Parts: sequence; C-alpha cells; structure tokens
Amino acid sequence: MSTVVDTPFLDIAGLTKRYAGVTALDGVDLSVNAGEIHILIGENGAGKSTLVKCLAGIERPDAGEMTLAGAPHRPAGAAGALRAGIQVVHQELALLPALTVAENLFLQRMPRRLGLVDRGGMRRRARELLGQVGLEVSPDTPVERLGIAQMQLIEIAKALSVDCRLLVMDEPTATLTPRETATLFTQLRRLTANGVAIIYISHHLEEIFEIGDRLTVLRNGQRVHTGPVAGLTTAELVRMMVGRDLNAEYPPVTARPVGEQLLRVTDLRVTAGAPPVSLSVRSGEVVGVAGLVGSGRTETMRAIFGADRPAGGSVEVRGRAVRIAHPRDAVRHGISFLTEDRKAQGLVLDLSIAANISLASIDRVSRLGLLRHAVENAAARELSSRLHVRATGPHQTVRALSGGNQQKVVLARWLAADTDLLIVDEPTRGIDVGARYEIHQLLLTLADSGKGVLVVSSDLPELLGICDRIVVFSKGRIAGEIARPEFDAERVLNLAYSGYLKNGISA
Amino acid sequence: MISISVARGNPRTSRAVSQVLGEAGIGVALVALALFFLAFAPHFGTAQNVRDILTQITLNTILAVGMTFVILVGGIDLSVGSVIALCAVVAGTAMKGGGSASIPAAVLLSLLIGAATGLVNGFVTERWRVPSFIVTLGMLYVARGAAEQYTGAATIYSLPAALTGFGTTTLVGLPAVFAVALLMAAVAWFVLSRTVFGRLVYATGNNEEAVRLSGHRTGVIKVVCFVIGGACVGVAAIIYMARLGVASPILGQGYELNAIAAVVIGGASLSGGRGSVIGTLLGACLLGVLTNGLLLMGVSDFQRTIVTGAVIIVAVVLDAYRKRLSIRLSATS
Amino acid sequence: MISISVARGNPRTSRAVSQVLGEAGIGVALVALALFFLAFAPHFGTAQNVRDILTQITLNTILAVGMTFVILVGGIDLSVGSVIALCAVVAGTAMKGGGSASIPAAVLLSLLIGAATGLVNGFVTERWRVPSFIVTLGMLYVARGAAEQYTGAATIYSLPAALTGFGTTTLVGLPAVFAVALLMAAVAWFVLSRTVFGRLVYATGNNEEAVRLSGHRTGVIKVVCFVIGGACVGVAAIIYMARLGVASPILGQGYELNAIAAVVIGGASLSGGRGSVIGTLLGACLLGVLTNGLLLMGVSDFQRTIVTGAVIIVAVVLDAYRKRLSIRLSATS
Amino acid sequence: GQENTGNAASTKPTGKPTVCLVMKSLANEYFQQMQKGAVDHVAQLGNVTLDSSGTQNETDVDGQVALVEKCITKQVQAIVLAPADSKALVQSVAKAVKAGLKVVNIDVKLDDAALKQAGVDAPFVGPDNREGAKLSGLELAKALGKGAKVAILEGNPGADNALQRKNGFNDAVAQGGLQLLDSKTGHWETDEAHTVFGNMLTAHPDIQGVLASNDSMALGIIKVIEERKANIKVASFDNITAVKQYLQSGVMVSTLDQYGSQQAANGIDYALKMINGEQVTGWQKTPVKVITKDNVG
Ligand SMILES: Nc1ncnc2c1ncn2[C@@H]1O[C@H](COP(=O)(O)OP(=O)(O)OP(=O)(O)O)[C@@H](O)[C@H]1O
Ligand SMILES: Nc1ncnc2c1ncn2[C@@H]1O[C@H](COP(=O)(O)OP(=O)(O)OP(=O)(O)O)[C@@H](O)[C@H]1O
Ligand SMILES: [Mg+2]
Ligand SMILES: [Mg+2]
Repeated sequence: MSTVVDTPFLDIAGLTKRYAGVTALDGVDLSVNAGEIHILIGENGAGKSTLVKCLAGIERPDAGEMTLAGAPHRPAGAAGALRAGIQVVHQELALLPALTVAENLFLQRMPRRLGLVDRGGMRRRARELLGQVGLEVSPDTPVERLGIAQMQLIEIAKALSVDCRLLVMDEPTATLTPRETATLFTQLRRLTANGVAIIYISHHLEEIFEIGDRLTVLRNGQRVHTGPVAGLTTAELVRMMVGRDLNAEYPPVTARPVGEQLLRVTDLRVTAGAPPVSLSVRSGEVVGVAGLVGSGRTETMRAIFGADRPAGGSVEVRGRAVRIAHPRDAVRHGISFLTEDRKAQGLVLDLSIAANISLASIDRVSRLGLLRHAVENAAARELSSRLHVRATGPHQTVRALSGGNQQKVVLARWLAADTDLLIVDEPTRGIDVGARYEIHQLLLTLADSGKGVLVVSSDLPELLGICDRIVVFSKGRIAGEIARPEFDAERVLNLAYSGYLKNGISA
Repeated sequence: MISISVARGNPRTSRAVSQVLGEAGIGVALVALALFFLAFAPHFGTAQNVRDILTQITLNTILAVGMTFVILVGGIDLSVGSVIALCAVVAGTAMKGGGSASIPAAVLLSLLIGAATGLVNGFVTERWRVPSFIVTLGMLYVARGAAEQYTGAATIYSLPAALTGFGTTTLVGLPAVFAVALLMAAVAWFVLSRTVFGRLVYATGNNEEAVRLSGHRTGVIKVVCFVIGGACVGVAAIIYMARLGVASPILGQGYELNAIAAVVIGGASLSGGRGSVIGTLLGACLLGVLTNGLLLMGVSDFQRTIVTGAVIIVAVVLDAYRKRLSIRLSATS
Repeated sequence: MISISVARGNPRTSRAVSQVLGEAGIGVALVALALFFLAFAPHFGTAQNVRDILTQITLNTILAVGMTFVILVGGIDLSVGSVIALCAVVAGTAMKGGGSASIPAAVLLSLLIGAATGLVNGFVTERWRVPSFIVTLGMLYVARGAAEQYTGAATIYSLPAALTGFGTTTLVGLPAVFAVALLMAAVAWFVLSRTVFGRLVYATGNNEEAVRLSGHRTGVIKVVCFVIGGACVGVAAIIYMARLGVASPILGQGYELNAIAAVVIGGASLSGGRGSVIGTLLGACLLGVLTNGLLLMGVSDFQRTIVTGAVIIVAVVLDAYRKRLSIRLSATS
Repeated sequence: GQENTGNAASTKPTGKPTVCLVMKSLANEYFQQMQKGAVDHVAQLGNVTLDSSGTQNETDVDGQVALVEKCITKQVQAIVLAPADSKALVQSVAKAVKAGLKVVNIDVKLDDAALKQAGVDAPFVGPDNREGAKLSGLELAKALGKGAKVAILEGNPGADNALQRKNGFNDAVAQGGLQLLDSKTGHWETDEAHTVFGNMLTAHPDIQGVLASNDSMALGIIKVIEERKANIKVASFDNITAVKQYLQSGVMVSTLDQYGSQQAANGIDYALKMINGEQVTGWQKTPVKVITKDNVG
C-alpha cells in the first residue's frame, strides 16, 4: 500500500461527544499519517476511549468531521468502520467465553468453504496468529479458561487477523508483561512498515517513548498538545496530562518496621497436579508478585482468598491455622482481594459507585440490616476524591465510567473494607500516571500503618518501585525471591523465564 | 438511564425522578389504557369496578411480588401455580368446617408449605447449579400431583366464615385482600430498596461472582429469594380461599406466567439484577385493567384473547419508545 | 468447564471428549431411566412400544429443535403451543375434504404462518429491544385467539387420507413422522455446528456485543433464529394433523414448556450461547421415555405427576454431578 | 417385575380379560366418581381386570392418545374411552380397533362423521350433555319466570361438552322465554368465573340468573352474588359436593348429575359383551338427574 505522506490518512476535526452530564470530547482535532504510530494519552476519563468509539462507529459524535484517506468517515455502526479498514482493540474485552480461541480469532471473517466453516484452515491460521502475539494456547481451548492477559492477547491477535489501514489499540498492554509487549511492538512495526496507520493508547509512559512517533494529549475532553514524541521528557508529558508537576514516578520508599506474620501459605497446590507454593507476608510489608503471563500468579491468589478451592496446602493468618473455603472466610480473617478482571469479577455495573464501593464493607454503612445511605455516600465521596474518580457523583452507575475510573472504584471497595492484608492483582491496570502515584502512595501508607500488601503486577517497574521484596512465579511455581537491596529488572525477568527454559537459568 | 441532564441541577432529586420514571415506565401505558377504557368501556370508572379490579389483581400482585425476588437474582419460578394449589388444599383441609380459631394454624401451614417448596427450589438450583427453570418445572408437577393426591380431586369448601368474610371486607373503600397485597408490596419495596439484604439481591443478580468475591454468600441470598417467593405463594393461597371460599387441587393453572409477565412488564430483566416492586405492581395492574376493561366492553372471547396479547406487546414496545425518547431528550437538552 | 488438566495434554481430543460428554450428559440419565423401565415396566422394550415412544416424542422433538435456535441466541418462545394451533387450523381448513393434491399448498401455508409469527416475535424483540418472553407471551394469546376465531372453536377433520396415512407409515421400522423429526434435527445439527451462520448463532448468544463489534448484524441473526423456530412449529402442525387426523384451535396448550424443557434438560443455557441439538434430542427422549414408562408401569395418575416432576429434577441434578465428577477426575489424572 | 421381560407373547390373555378405562383428568370429582364406579363394578364382577388412567388436564389430547397407545401396546382386550376430544381421538380408536381391541365410548360421544370417515364404529354409553344442560336451565327459567335476564358462563372453547352444554342452555333460554344478555367463557375455573361474572354483572347490573357450565364456575359466580348481595339465581352442571349448601340455601336452583359411576360400569359391561362376540352399536343414554333444593338431600 502506498500513501502520500503529506496529507494525513486520518483527519479528525472538532470532534465533540456529549453524554448526559459530561462532555467526553470537546472539539478534538487529530490527524494520523499512514505508517505512523500516533500515541493518544490523557488522564482517566479524558476521552480517549470515547474518541476510539466514535472512530469505530460505536458512538455517534454530536459534532465534528472525520476524514479517512480523503473521504468523509461517518460509520453507521461497527460494520461500517470495519469496512472502511479500521481495526480496533477495545479497552474492554469483547470475547465469546464459551467459544474456542480459534472461533474468537476469526469472528469477523471465518475461513469458509461454501458457507461451511473451514475448520482445518481456521485452526492452521489460528496457530500462526497466536504465534505472532506469542501466545502458547491451543486454538481449541474455550476462551473462558484463559487468564485475562491471555484474553488480551487474543484481542490483539483478532485485530491482526484482518488486513487494515488504520489500527487502533486502546490500552492493549495494561495486563501484559514485557515479553508480550515486546512481541506486540515487533508486530506494530511490521504493520507501519506496510503503511498502516496506528493509534496507540497507553498509560505506560516508557512504552510511549519506545514505540510512538507523534502524540496527542487529551485533557477533560480537549486536545492540549500534538507533537513528535522525540524530544519530550517524561516530566513535560505528565504536566500536559495532569496539569501539574509530578516530582517522581514512584513515591519514596522508607524503611518500615516489619511486624508479625500476617499470612503464611505453606505448600498450597491450586490443582492436584500443580507444584506446591509457599509464601508469607508480614505486617508492614509490601510484597510483589512477578511472573509472565499465565505463570499462575492469579490462580495462587484466588486459591489463598478462597475464590477457588485449592487441592492442598495450609494457610495461617497471624500464626493461627485457618480454613478458607469461601471468600467470606477470607474477608472475616482480614484479607482483601482485588481481582484482575474488574468487569467480570469486580464491578456490579448497574449499581452506583457508592454501592460498589460499600459492597465488601456493607456492615459499616448499615445498622440492623438497614442501609444508611448518607453514611454510604459520604464514604464513597471520600474515597472517590482520594482516588480522583471522575464521575458526576456517588450515584452514577459504574457502567458509565471510563475504564480507569472503574478500576479506581473496585480498588476503593477494598480500601473501604480496611482489612489487615490486601492482595491486589494488577491494581493499576488502566490507571493514569497521576492516579497511579496516588495509589502507590496509598498502598505504602497502608503498609506504614502496619498492614500487609501483596501486589501482583505485570508492570515490573511498578513492583520495583514500591515493593520491599518480590516473589517471582514461573510456570506455576515460585522461582525465587528478591529483596529490595538486590532489586534488578534483569534478575526478575531471568527468574520469570526460568521455568520455561530447559535448563533453568539461575538468578 | 434517564434524564441525566436534570442531574446537573440536583443529582438527588433527579435520581428520584429518573427512578420513578423508570419504574413508572409502564405506568404511561397503564394510564393510556385506563383512559381508553374510561372512554369506551361502560362502568369502567365506577367505584364498584375499581374495587373489582383491585380484588381481581390481588392474587397476581402477591405472586408477582414474590416472583420479583426470584427474578431479581436471575431465577424463575414456574411452580407457583401448582404450589398455590398445594398450599390451598392442605391449609383448606386444616380449616374445613372449623371456626375462626382454626385460621392461624392454617395460615401458618400454608406459609410453611410455600416456603418449603421455595426452599427446595432454591436449594436444588443453588447446590447443584442447575437452571431454576427446570427445577421449578419439576416442582410444578410434584406440587400439582401432591395436591391432587392429598384431596383425591375433591373441592374443599365450608371454610371458616371469618376467613371468607375477610375476603369481602373493605377497608376505607379498599378491598381488604388488596390491602394485604399492597402491604406485602410495601414491605418488599422497603426490603429491596432500604436493607442490606435488598442491596445484595440486586448486586447478586447483576454480577454474582463480584458479590461472592466481596465476601458474601450469594448462594444463601438466592435461596432466601426463592423462599420469599414461596412464602408469598402461601399467602396467596390463603387469599384465594378467603375470596372464593373453596380450594381445589386444580386451581392456579397458568398463574406462573401471569406473575412472571407482571414482573417483566414492570421492567425487570429475566437475567437478573433489574426490576422493582413498583414496576411489578404496575405490571400486575396493567394486566388486570386489560382483562377487566375488555370484559366490560363486551368484546367476544376470541377477540379478547387476541387483543390481550396485542396490548401486552404494544405496551412493552411503547415503554421501549418512551425510554429512548427520554434518553434523547435529556441528551439534547 | 471440564478437564483443564487434560487440556494441557491434547486440547483437541479433550475438547471432543468433553463436548460429547457434555452433550451426552443427560444421555446417562436417559440410559439409566430406560434400564429401569426395561426392568420394571411391562412391554417397555417391545418393538411396538419403541415405535410408540418415537411417535409420541416426534412433535416435541420438532418444536424443541426449533426452540434450540431461539434459546441459543438468548431468546425464548412461549408462543409455540398457540402457533401450532393456528398453523394447524389454517392449513387443516385448506386441506379439509381435499385430496392429496391439496397437501403441498397446505404444508407451505403452515410453514409460512409459522415463519411469519417467528418473524413478528423476532422483529419486535429485536427492533425495540423488549424481552422475547413478553413478546412471545403476547403472541401466545394472539395466535390462540386467532385460531379460535378462524374456526369458531370447531375442530377440523376429514383431512386427506394421504396425510393421515403418512402419520401411521413406518420406514424401516421407524415411524415416518419421527424420521421427519430426525431429519430436521440432523439438518439443524449440521447448520449449527458446521456453517458460518451456526457459529454466529452461538457467538451471538455468547456475547452479542462482541459479535456486533466484529461487524455482524446480530439483529438479523436473532430474527432468523426466531423464524427458524416458527417454521419448525409449522412443520409440527402438519405432523400433528398427520398423526391425529384433526386440527383444533385448542391443541398445543403447554407445548412450549415441554419444548423448552427438552432444550434445557439437553444442557442449553437460557441466557444463550450454550446448547446443542444432540442435547435437545436427548432431552426430548428423556421426557418421552419418562411419560411412556410411567404409564406402562401403571403408576396412578397423581403419583405419575409427582414422579414425572421428581425425575426431571433428579435427572438434571445427576447430570450436574456427572459434570463435576468429570472435572474432578480430569483434574486428578 | 421379574416376569416382565418385554416379551409381547407373555401377555396374551390367560383367562381374565383386561379392560382399559381411559379418562380425562382425574383431578375432577366427576372422573373420580367414574373411576370409583368402575373399580367397584369390576370388584363385583370378579372376572375382569381393570386398568384405568387419566390425562394431566382436560385438554391434553396428546396425553390421551398416548394412553390409548399404551393400552394397545399392553394388548388388553378392550378400551372404555371418555375422549378428551370427539374428533382427535378417532384416529387412535381406529388404530385400536385395527389391533383387535374392542372400544366403547363413554361420557362424550365421538364424532359420527369422523368415525365414519375412519371406517370404525364404537358404541356410546353416556348422557346427553345438551339435554342435561337444557333440563338444568329450565329449572332456572321456572324459578325466574318468562323474560328474565340471564347470562351463560361457558366451558373451554373447543371442548365438546362445553359446546353441548352451551347449546343446551341456549335451548333452555329459548324454551323458557329467557332473555340472554351475555355469554362468555370462564374456562371451567372458579377464579376466572369470579372475574368474568363480576365484570359481566358490572356491565349488566340487571342480570337475574346465570347458567354455569360446571359447578366449579358456579362457585365463583355465587361468590360474586354474595359480595354484591344481589338476588341472582344460578343453574349449573356436575353436582359436586361443594354446591350442596348453595342448593339448600337457594342461590343455586339446580345442577345436574350425570352419574359418572354408572357410565363407566355400563361401559365395562358393553366391553365384556363385545369381547364375548356380541355386536353392540349405537347410543345407550345414561340417565341424568336434575338436582334441586328438593332432592339434594
Ligand atoms: N455511556 C456513557 N454515559 C455517560 N458518560 C460516559 C459514558 N461513556 C463514557 N462516559 C464519560 O465520558 C468520559 C470519557 O470517558 P472515556 O472512556 O473516553 O475516558 P478514557 O480517556 O478512555 O479514560 P480511561 O483512561 O480511564 O480509559 C468519562 O468522564 C466517562 O465517565
Ligand atoms: N504457557 C501457557 N499457555 C497457556 N496457558 C497457560 C500457560 N501457562 C499457564 N497457563 C494457564 O493459564 C491460566 C492462567 O493462569 P493465571 O491467571 O494464574 O496466570 P497469571 O500469572 O496471573 O497470568 P495473567 O497475566 O494471565 O493473569 C492457568 O489456568 C494456567 O493453567
Ligand atoms: Mg479508556
Ligand atoms: Mg493474572
């Protein structure tokens, strides 16, 4: 595909989208050239996803013009945008849980012969695509069996399965580890070399500097800056996004007195055949859990919390052996668990922000079984403002929030529960830099006050930035543990890969 | 969903407004229907007829209020028509020929049987994670057979005069039986909108996994909803006997569909998490007014059947239109 | 759901195994039931009785196959019992007193009416996004009333001898009517599992939004499923007349529940996206064998009703147990 | 259950003939009576085995066809059938006759034209529903006098007995010089009759009498009359025990007893005659009796 570089491939002028109560996009201009990776960045709720939705024909803009390759682009629905050659990886997963990986991959265009599904061809091409994104699952696996990062990779592979002229990726890497991100970037570069235009949205600043050609910053639905990535500094970028300076990327970690043992897990097996896992958290400690996609971190945390029944092992809370057969037991013993999949396992989408926040601490906002709405709302307001939730108020339904703000609401639920031990799985998934800092600060403050925090994250800098020690998972077992003084990204990665190599590399 | 533009003014009142509008959704269709009948159905607006309507919708209202709980947690109860028969014949037999002293025990019996069938429905559904549709379909047969077996097909009569008297009493112009239904609806409304349990019912219906992972026993919540539904059937059985003075093992056939229809017309989602008692009440009224008005208009049986179906469809379609309209209005304002 | 550890070994075979197990799921209960009746119900295993069973399950099988499409896209069709009556009286009137030449037109008429009601059900559901439960409940009334109105409640007979003859023909020992049902099931199975349309049906039931985002017109897919369901009802109406030689406006009451029950017993989810024609077939067989066996055992009517309900519940519970067992087995292997 | 090897040969008649009694829903006092009568009668006879069953509900034609098929499969000698539909069961009757079974029709007469078309015949033992309804209706006419305004509550539309009773009531209306204001279905049901008649009375406050197609509906109607404290009389059909008090109190002027127990017994007698080779055809009318305050006992 050859394109004239001077005229932009996509040109957006004055795009405006109003939801009742909110102006999500306010006269935004944006132009993207063929062969360019254009970064779109902004705080949670800035309007990035809304812009994507307008482009993809899901939302109809209230004003503004979009031009694609010189022709007006006014898609009547998702089908129209696809026909125009736009492929989108949406921020929220849109998969078919009961169908197989292959069927999900080819949902847009199934390989067919005479109206019949060409199952052999489908499987073959699925393997190719999965290889391209570095996902080692069988094409026949039902998607509901996969972890969230694997699902995310499927979404990416789906978009890659069809030739397109414009590829839009809305936070594709929020749950990915560096390995998958690197593979993805290779693919993106291959596409741009072929003249495909790419819009890339992410809250990971280091990614932006690595892959972006130009960038556009949105704030409160308005464009505040467009320009080349090269030459920008992190500080400038943050200031444009957040509107204020952020001194450091991570809050300072101060030495904390480590107290009694809060949680001790011994020889936990998530399934009968799985390797045993042992770990512990002390009061005042922030323990990181690192590992590659599918390395078993989430499975282990779920088993500890009682979300799934483990096949064996014992759990001690504050030195006493306890039986955790149901999340209720865990909560009673002072354990919280923020799940990685906010939509499927976290949010009650049709209920209000306040109701979502109070869900795990409903006893605190009720008396004799009666809800005290005033107390509930006050608590919700307090936490929302601490986490900078962008919403019209505690009554707004969670469904209408942006992805990052939804994430803040689930996090707020567990902060409201105020338990001794907090297990958070991908806590800053989709959260902007400003709020990320606040959340990190909050986790550290919790540790300061004598609580224990177990952070599962695919964002290695995050773990290195806030943890006291990091436990590294590899292929279902703990490959090693590193304490803060010895922190080193290389070492963590080596440990994470160790289980997947024939001769485990020692750290 | 609705009129969020008002939200700029005062989010709290706007929320109340949008809630009432949302719940009263089908209320617009109801008012339209009532106006139509006022114009074209002789006697429709008379006090006597209003009382009749209220008496006629009492049973369905009680059943539908109970069904609201079940549907809110994503379940369905097909057994209500049979269970009401079982409750009625057992409680009726207990009261038969007795004086008013025999009533409390019979009422208790009816409630217990209703609640027990609800418990079985809920427990089996929850414990083995099987669809409540099938479990309650099974119960539909079991309860019907049990009712028939219990009485050997005989109609039970000679119920205490105090009971049948209650069936015709009016309180400040309202039929006493309807007052019972209204009271139950009020309690249900309170429970669902003001208590922790009610909150958890909505939340469970919306996203059970999220509620479970927040440390709540969603299984218990769901079973309790089935039990509440069953207990309401027990009350309905007593009301049936109070109104009609008899109990027979074949009574109640098809009641389940009417009850479910009232709940769904009232805006509930069969996949759970959405719905309200006020909506249910309006749904039951709509169905009752429709039957009553068509009868008064003297429409022939067959045409009445056709029109009933058509109006049900048109009512929900109108409601859907109204919802869209109010969204558009609020978005452009 | 099943055998996650096997999946690591060879997902492809494991998937095939789990699929067969899943579909054949209720098959275990069916076999158990059949063995029980073989031992305790006189004449159960005779060729004549097997033919009887097949004839008796024919109608429900056809309706359930159509219902499978509707349920797979997350819909439900309560109107089948009434629509079969409407199709039958109209097509029956067209054939009444006629020779075999009048049959094709009548068959076409029946199919068209069935498909048209399906179209209305699907279109209204889809266009205004109202629950199919309510739309088809409305259609239940409309079609019943229309059937009654059309014939003035009279039963139609004197149908062509070629048709009624077909109703009693056997092909290689199988009742010809059942062969029709089997053929329809085979076609449906092929369409659902081998064609692009079939995959999109599953996909739409699973996550409509995702399918829409992939550029497909999910509305059309859903409406087509309702139309297929309706056309199946049209076929069933012809089969009904072939078997019984009459068409009456009151036929078919309660058929909808049986058809839905067969589909759900067969493992389908009422929220869509899960289910299979094989499961539906087994579900219909289970219900048919149950009725037949209990009759042959000479269980009294009331007890038969009770046992029917209990067995339905036990069968799905057993199935749930079996599923768990296979999960555990595979997990430890 | 050891001997039940599923071998058809083992069930050939070994002396005592078996008669299948196939009824409509047993959840109905009338069919209960019928069954009881049959059981008692068979016990008295001693030389015949009875196999009786009924359907799930009154409109369950399919279920009844399955019942008849069961009897054929069991290779019984005769079927005594109270058909759920006068035409829909004809095909099954033909099948039974072809299989060599004797069929006696009771309760509701199978349609003559349909029988003729199918080329079979079955003797009918049963009451004349139309005549019975007329007799009951005439009692109402007598009580109210000429020109009185009445309404009819019909049974299930499409049901044969419902149609015949409606026709019978209409005969009574014509013969008794009554004025018919309205005629609607209450689907045999107490609750629905209560609703329908309540609204009828609102629309026609001058109704003086009601013709109810069965006693269950009459109970709902009487409830309305009590609630409105109206002076309305009811004529009905079936004579279930629950209406006795209303006959005595006078609000119900008449109901009709069809002697279900006798019908079944007579049907069995006919069946035995046919098994013994006698030719039996035609309609043997069973007695009906109008029950009023005077003979309710
Ligand atoms: N359906 C909706 N109804 C009402 N408001 C909405 C709706 N969808 C989005 N919004 C609002 O529009 C604004 C922009 O949301 P958008 O999803 O575009 O943010 P974003 O930049 O993608 O944020 P994030 O980084 O958190 O994903 C937010 O304030 C959000 O609450
Ligand atoms: N290489 C692999 N390919 C496919 N599936 C895998 C692989 N490794 C593990 N799995 C499976 O993936 C599932 C995901 O595990 P889990 O969610 O606990 O991983 P995780 O470390 O939290 O990764 P994620 O980043 O996906 O959340 C498990 O069921 C596991 O059996
Ligand atoms: Mg976003
Ligand atoms: Mg994970």
